[in-house]
Amino acid sequence: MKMVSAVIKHFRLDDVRKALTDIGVQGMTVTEVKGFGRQKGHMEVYRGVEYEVRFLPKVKIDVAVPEEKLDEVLKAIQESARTGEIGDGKIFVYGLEDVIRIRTGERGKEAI
Amino acid sequence: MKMVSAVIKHFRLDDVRKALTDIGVQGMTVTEVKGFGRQKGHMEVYRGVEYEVRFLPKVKIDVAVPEEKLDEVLKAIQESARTGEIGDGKIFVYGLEDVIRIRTGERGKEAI
Amino acid sequence: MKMVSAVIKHFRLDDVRKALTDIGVQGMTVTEVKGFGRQKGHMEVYRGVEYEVRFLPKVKIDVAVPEEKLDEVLKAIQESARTGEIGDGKIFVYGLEDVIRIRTGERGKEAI
Amino acid sequence: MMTIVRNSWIEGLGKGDRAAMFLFFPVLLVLLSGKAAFAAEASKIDTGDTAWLLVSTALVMVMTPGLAFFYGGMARSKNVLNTIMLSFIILCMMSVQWVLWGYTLAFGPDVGGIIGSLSWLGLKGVGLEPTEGSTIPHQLFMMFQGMFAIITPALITGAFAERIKFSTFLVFTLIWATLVYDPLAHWVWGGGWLGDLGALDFAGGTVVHISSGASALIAALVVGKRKGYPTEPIHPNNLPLTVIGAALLWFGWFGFNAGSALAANASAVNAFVTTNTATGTAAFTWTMVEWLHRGKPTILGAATGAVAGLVAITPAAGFVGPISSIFIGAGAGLFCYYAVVILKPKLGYDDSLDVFGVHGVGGTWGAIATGLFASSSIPGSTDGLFFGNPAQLGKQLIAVAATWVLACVVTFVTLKVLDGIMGLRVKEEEEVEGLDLSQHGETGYYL
Amino acid sequence: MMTIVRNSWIEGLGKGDRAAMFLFFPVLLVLLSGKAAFAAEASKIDTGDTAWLLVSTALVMVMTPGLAFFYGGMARSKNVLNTIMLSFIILCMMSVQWVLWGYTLAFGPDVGGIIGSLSWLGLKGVGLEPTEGSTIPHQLFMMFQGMFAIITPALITGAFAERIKFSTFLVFTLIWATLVYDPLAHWVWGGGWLGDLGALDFAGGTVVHISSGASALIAALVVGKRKGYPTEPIHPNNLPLTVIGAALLWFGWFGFNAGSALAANASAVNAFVTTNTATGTAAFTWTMVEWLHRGKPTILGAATGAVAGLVAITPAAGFVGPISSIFIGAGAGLFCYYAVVILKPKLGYDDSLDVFGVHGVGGTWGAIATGLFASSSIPGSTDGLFFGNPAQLGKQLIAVAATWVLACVVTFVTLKVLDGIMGLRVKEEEEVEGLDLSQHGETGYYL
Amino acid sequence: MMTIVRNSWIEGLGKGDRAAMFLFFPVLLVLLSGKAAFAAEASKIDTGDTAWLLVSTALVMVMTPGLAFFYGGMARSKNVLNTIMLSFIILCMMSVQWVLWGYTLAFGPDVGGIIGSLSWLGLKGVGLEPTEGSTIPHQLFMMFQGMFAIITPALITGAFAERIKFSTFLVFTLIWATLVYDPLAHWVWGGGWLGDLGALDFAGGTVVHISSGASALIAALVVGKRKGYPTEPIHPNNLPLTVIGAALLWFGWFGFNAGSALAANASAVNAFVTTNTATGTAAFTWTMVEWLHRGKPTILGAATGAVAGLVAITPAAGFVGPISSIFIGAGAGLFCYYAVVILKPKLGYDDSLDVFGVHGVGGTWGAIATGLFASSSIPGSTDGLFFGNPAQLGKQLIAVAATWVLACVVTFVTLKVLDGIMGLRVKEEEEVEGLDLSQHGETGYYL
Ligand SMILES: Nc1ncnc2c1ncn2[C@@H]1O[C@H](COP(=O)(O)OP(=O)(O)O)[C@@H](O)[C@H]1O
Ligand SMILES: Nc1ncnc2c1ncn2[C@@H]1O[C@H](COP(=O)(O)OP(=O)(O)O)[C@@H](O)[C@H]1O
Ligand SMILES: Nc1ncnc2c1ncn2[C@@H]1O[C@H](COP(=O)(O)OP(=O)(O)O)[C@@H](O)[C@H]1O
Repeated sequence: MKMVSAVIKHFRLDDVRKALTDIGVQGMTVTEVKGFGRQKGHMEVYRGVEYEVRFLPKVKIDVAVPEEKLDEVLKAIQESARTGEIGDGKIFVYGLEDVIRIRTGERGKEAI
Repeated sequence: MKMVSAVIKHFRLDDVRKALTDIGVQGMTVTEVKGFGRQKGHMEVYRGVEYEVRFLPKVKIDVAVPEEKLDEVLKAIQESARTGEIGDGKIFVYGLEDVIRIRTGERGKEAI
Repeated sequence: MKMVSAVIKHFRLDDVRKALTDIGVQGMTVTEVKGFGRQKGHMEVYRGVEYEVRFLPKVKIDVAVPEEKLDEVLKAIQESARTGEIGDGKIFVYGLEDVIRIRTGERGKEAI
Repeated sequence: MMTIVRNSWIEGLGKGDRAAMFLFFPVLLVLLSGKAAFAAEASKIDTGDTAWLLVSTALVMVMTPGLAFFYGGMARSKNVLNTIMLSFIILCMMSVQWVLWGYTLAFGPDVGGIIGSLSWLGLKGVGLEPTEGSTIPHQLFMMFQGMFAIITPALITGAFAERIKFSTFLVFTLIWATLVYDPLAHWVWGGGWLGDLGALDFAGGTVVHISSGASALIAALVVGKRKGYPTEPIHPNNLPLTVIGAALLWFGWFGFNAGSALAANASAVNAFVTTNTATGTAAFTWTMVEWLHRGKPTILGAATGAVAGLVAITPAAGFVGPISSIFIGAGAGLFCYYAVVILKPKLGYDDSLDVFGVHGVGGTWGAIATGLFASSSIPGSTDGLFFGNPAQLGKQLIAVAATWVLACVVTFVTLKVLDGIMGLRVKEEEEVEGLDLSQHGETGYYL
Repeated sequence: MMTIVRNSWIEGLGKGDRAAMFLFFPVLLVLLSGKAAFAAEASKIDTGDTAWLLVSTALVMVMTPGLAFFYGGMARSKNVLNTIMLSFIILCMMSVQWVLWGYTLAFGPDVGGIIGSLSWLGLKGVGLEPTEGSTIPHQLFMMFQGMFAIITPALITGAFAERIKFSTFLVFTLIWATLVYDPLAHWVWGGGWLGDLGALDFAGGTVVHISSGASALIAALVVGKRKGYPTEPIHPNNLPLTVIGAALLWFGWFGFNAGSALAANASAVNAFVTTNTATGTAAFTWTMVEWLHRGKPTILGAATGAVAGLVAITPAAGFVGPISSIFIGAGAGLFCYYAVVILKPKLGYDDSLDVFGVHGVGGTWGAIATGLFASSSIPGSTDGLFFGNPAQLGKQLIAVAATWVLACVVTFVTLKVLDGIMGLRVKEEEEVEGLDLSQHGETGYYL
Repeated sequence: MMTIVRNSWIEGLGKGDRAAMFLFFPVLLVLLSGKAAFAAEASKIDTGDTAWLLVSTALVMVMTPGLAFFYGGMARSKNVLNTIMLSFIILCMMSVQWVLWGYTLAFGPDVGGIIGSLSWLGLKGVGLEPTEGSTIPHQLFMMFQGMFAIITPALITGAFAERIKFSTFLVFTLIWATLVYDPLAHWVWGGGWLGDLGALDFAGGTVVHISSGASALIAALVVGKRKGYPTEPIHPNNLPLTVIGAALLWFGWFGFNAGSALAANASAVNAFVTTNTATGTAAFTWTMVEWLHRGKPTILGAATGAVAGLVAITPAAGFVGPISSIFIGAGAGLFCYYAVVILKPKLGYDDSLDVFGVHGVGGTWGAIATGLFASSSIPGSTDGLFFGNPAQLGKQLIAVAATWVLACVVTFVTLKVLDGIMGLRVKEEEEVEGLDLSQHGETGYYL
């Protein structure tokens, strides 16, 4: 099993969720994060003092997937999250050693 | 070493924390997340417009554990987080290659 | 590739970011978390009722790095995040199986 | 009589909560025929007094939203809207109840010292000319009093916040307003027996604060504790909002107390000064006591102390001097602090936002203190114990006791009956999820 | 004439938006020479009436920030500051416009029933003594009216919130205030043809609410939908803030309506009572209808219903009795609910914060209801249809129609012209990023 | 005399901060014996004037919480409660100080043009009848003035917010109020030398704004910079809260300025109009200057500009006409913008919330502008430089200079002494953790 973790732009979240549910993904976990990267930040001005805010609001989606679904999921995310501009974000893939569904105690693939 | 990452219901947090400290876990990191899964969301109504809010507030607990404690920790979380209803959440287990305690520079197991 | 995930004190964030960009790190993702550990929490009092707040606000920095940069990054974080007091936090290192840049579709090292 | 009618209504509606609230709409139809009598000429109106009472009425109105924010900020995030809504919907509902039947019950022609007759139903005969001896239009007096009738049941909501079933709450409020507030206002101010007795209550220590504080205690006991209380930590979600509420309360209370002089005169000024002085003292006292007792002075303490001071000076405002008001304020800070911080945990009931500790205790202290500190050197006042008139203290105690009894008995019976018919609390999972979502389908913040 | 001058100004400034706002500064130079005339003696001032109007003016002032919070809480987090700013900057800008040329256009010596002459430019000749038949200083009347001129364009901002270009918005507001509000105020209250006709508008149902509500509908259509509307969920960011706004509106509206009696008299009291009663009824009605229709009573519904009630009673406040105000309030709750919840989705325009549904529909209902429920038993009123005078309804309908036409035509033309010259909307990426950052470089919350 | 007593007190309490605040409680005991004299009959009260002053007093009261929110929203999240608390506790504490000894020092029978005698200690002899030539009860005047005495030290708190030690702050405030505010109020309004000289200060440009602004500058310098300033970004935590504060300030300021006429008369109306006009102009000017200078108009700029305008018009409000108030407002926008945005970074002190830049600079400009724009065509005013009386400008400059000197010297000495005895700042780790937790054990938001 793999954990796919994608940092994307906020306003793409809904599309990504749809793309994922369309290919049969049944669960995901979403976290508000701040991203620092090539995308330049913006200036904020408070009483004339300017701050460069380099950490931009992003959203992170974590999806546990069985190996065989990995490519499909990666493709779905990439396509739905893409706007073509800097700051579209990144997808990270980790190995996932186990998954347990708390309610039932199921483990592994069935628990996803 | 393993990283155990459990997405649970908010109001179980305190019980899970207690269950973990009871078995000797000394640290954990908690993140507010939103979960999407089998548990159905709720409707919100603003001036007659209804939105289905499918992302539910959940809380994620990350606990780094030495291999030998893994099963005990999994059991503790599962038991304390369980209500038996859909949406109780999931536990994910990752391999953890290294841990460093920033204050002392200790590495590996001692650093946990 | 590795994913370096450091839980640090809030007010060190800016220094850590600087230390990382100084050694050429171009991106990172930051999450607000609450930490539970050896560092003791504080008391809050509301109308005479005291609560011990054991979960302290911390900040988590995730940096994907190519293998060869790992040590340099760990060192940079450790030095810049350190105050020498309990609660300075921890660095966790995971294996990272793949990275994809959403905008371009690049994969692996180049995508970082 | 009215209770029976109401209960049969409720039985019919028990299953369909949504409809339960239309209780008083039919009354409208009855009223359509009898049109209110308005006198075209407005003789003997004093424009200064009228201006002051118009403003005071607006000031008392803003106290109810103020209370909503004071309470709302103390609730947990998942209940912030519901907590605000409890007060806000009362403002809406009671604005109508008062016009339709509340005012005539409270201030209509006296029936046996107990209640007003129904002859002013729907404001019939309540005109725009001043009544005998008054310098403001009768309807203005009605409206000013209406704002008191609004805030009083809103005060109670702090006792059962974070768990009350919304539909039941609406029915309870209507009944409580009609069976506790309206008679009590009549007893004290409407020509009833407590006023006749000579009990002093300048702006509502008994009518408003003891009645709501006592009912709150009963309600907290009958409704039961919030899930998790007192083991789970319950953090206020937004203390700045609570301070906004406290500020609006303090601000509006000038209308409440100084407006109760019903004129822009010396008595109003006296009430204004004592109100501000007692409030400052109580808030400062609470903060200092807390600092000594718990090690830190808190802003929630300062805000709570301020409200305690406002409560305590309410019955006394126009009857005592400024230095006396310092003592009344200090007492409020001490006694209410004791009730909230020491007594409540000991007794173990869950009065969520401390209505009993602040309004019950503060109001009782204020009513007694009025009997102690009242001084005939203030225009319109008589002497209290400390100025040589112990009898006044006795009258105050009677008023206190009568108020406690009426409020407790009716609240208890009403809640028990409603519990049987409609249920008092939301379901446990709704409480866990939060009342904002479960009762209203809304979320407070998307920041 | 003035339009031509203004347009040439704008052309010159089209490229440099920053400078576009200095439009009216040159007027100052003209005014420096002609110094305002002040009468040292203040004869015939009634202190009570003056006190009440001073307060009322302050109360109406606080409605504009109230509106800012009411609207701001409903916007998305990324637009909260911009939404607040739209109202706040109007408060600032119109405070100057009114003194310089707004007041004279609206209330200066009548020119053909259509507009005021320019003879009071810069308040020249607007003194501190009362005018004929008045008991308050002329400048106080000016200032009281000024607060109406401020809030009216602010109401419109709800229609194009979350996407309007800030510079264009400022120019639009100045033009709208000058070409819609000022003439309309003149028609109804300043000696113009609608007042002469005998159309009743106690406190601004046509002048304030229909004018802004109708313009809002046009603005929503011309400016176009927000990106993502109606498919993306748009959650209010801070409903407690919205309730703070609603509370300040309700509070301030006592000055708006009861202050419109221009004295602390029976008429003011009548307006106060009907205002509160209609508002409570409307909010309660909206909540109950929502409960029946959608399954849950919401606090946003209660707050919206309250504003709808305030709007609807505005033209009627001093002309109808309290029981009538219950019907007017109930109608407001029903009709505005229908417009906001059922009509808007059907028609598909994006009036972000429902200015048309609340102010357009509520104002129109109120103006008509005035023609139905007005009763000569209220001091200063005449009879409406239900009291035997159908002609009054006709006059009301003429006033409604005239207001709709003026507001729609001028708004449409102005927006179209400005769209060509300056552009109406922010760029799409600015809209996605949020207007707080893109227009102001600020972020609402760092909690 | 009083200083010596106080210092010895402080030494004794140095170690136990919690107790340090009980400073003035013993005074109560002294006062218990001498009971205040109240006159039963309230002769010559004008109800209209009294109504207006009652309201004005309430309006000025609400400014202090308004200020708390204005400041609180600008602090960082971890300090939001402490920043609010600094103002709120002053409201409580000064409400008592003023009644006990503040009023007699400021307005008691004059001693050598410098200070009031102690004969009105504890309001002894301050009755409910009007004083000679007045139309409002003496205690109402006392209370109105009391609200000024409350907000003035609260203004200073913006200078040392986010780092001041709470206990020391309380002691400082009591001393400052007694040694700076009370004498200064006496000099200008209480029969002292500056009033005799003929210096004009309608509502407190010198007494309130220069005194607090100057003291703020000294305090910022003596207390030192916040950790991290100016390298770490310091984001306002809640700008909507700041706007709520600004709105309450603007609203309350009508009481502050127009109430200072002490009657509902032409002068009050003039002050009302100039206040609103100058404020609108200043806010608009600030926003436009910012737009040109920095590329974006901000809401924090608009709110700050509004406060700058309110400050600047304060001394002039009842002495200048509306067109002059436009110039005063525009000047306030320009000069305060310059001070806050350009001067402060250059000079490098850390005046957290720009008390000096807004109140010091705005107050000084206003006091001078009064000497320029005052016009005898306004009732109760004399001419300034622009109307042919250059002498008035000289008097204004003397008042400005005297105020600066008194405020700076006493503030400097007091802070230095307190630094030695109690320490001025929280510990560094407390500052990093935030003052909400370290000083109060509370957290602002759990959203
Ligand atoms: N090395 C990294 N480690 C972790 N997160 C990263 C890394 N680089 C980028 N990110 C995340 O990806 C987001 C987008 O990256 P950015 O460089 O701005 O654009 P792009 O991915 O289009 O090149 C960043 O905001 C950050 O959250
Ligand atoms: N495939 C997944 N990847 C990541 N998180 C998941 C996944 N499936 C579920 N979750 C998380 O677990 C939570 C509970 O899942 P849900 O399907 O609602 O109930 P249950 O686990 O009881 O079947 C979700 O809210 C989500 O946060
Ligand atoms: N076993 C663990 N798993 C996950 N996070 C941990 C663990 N132990 C500590 N942490 C995180 O590290 C932070 C610092 O740990 P703490 O024990 O307080 O201090 P130190 O690291 O200096 O010994 C904690 O607040 C928590 O967020």
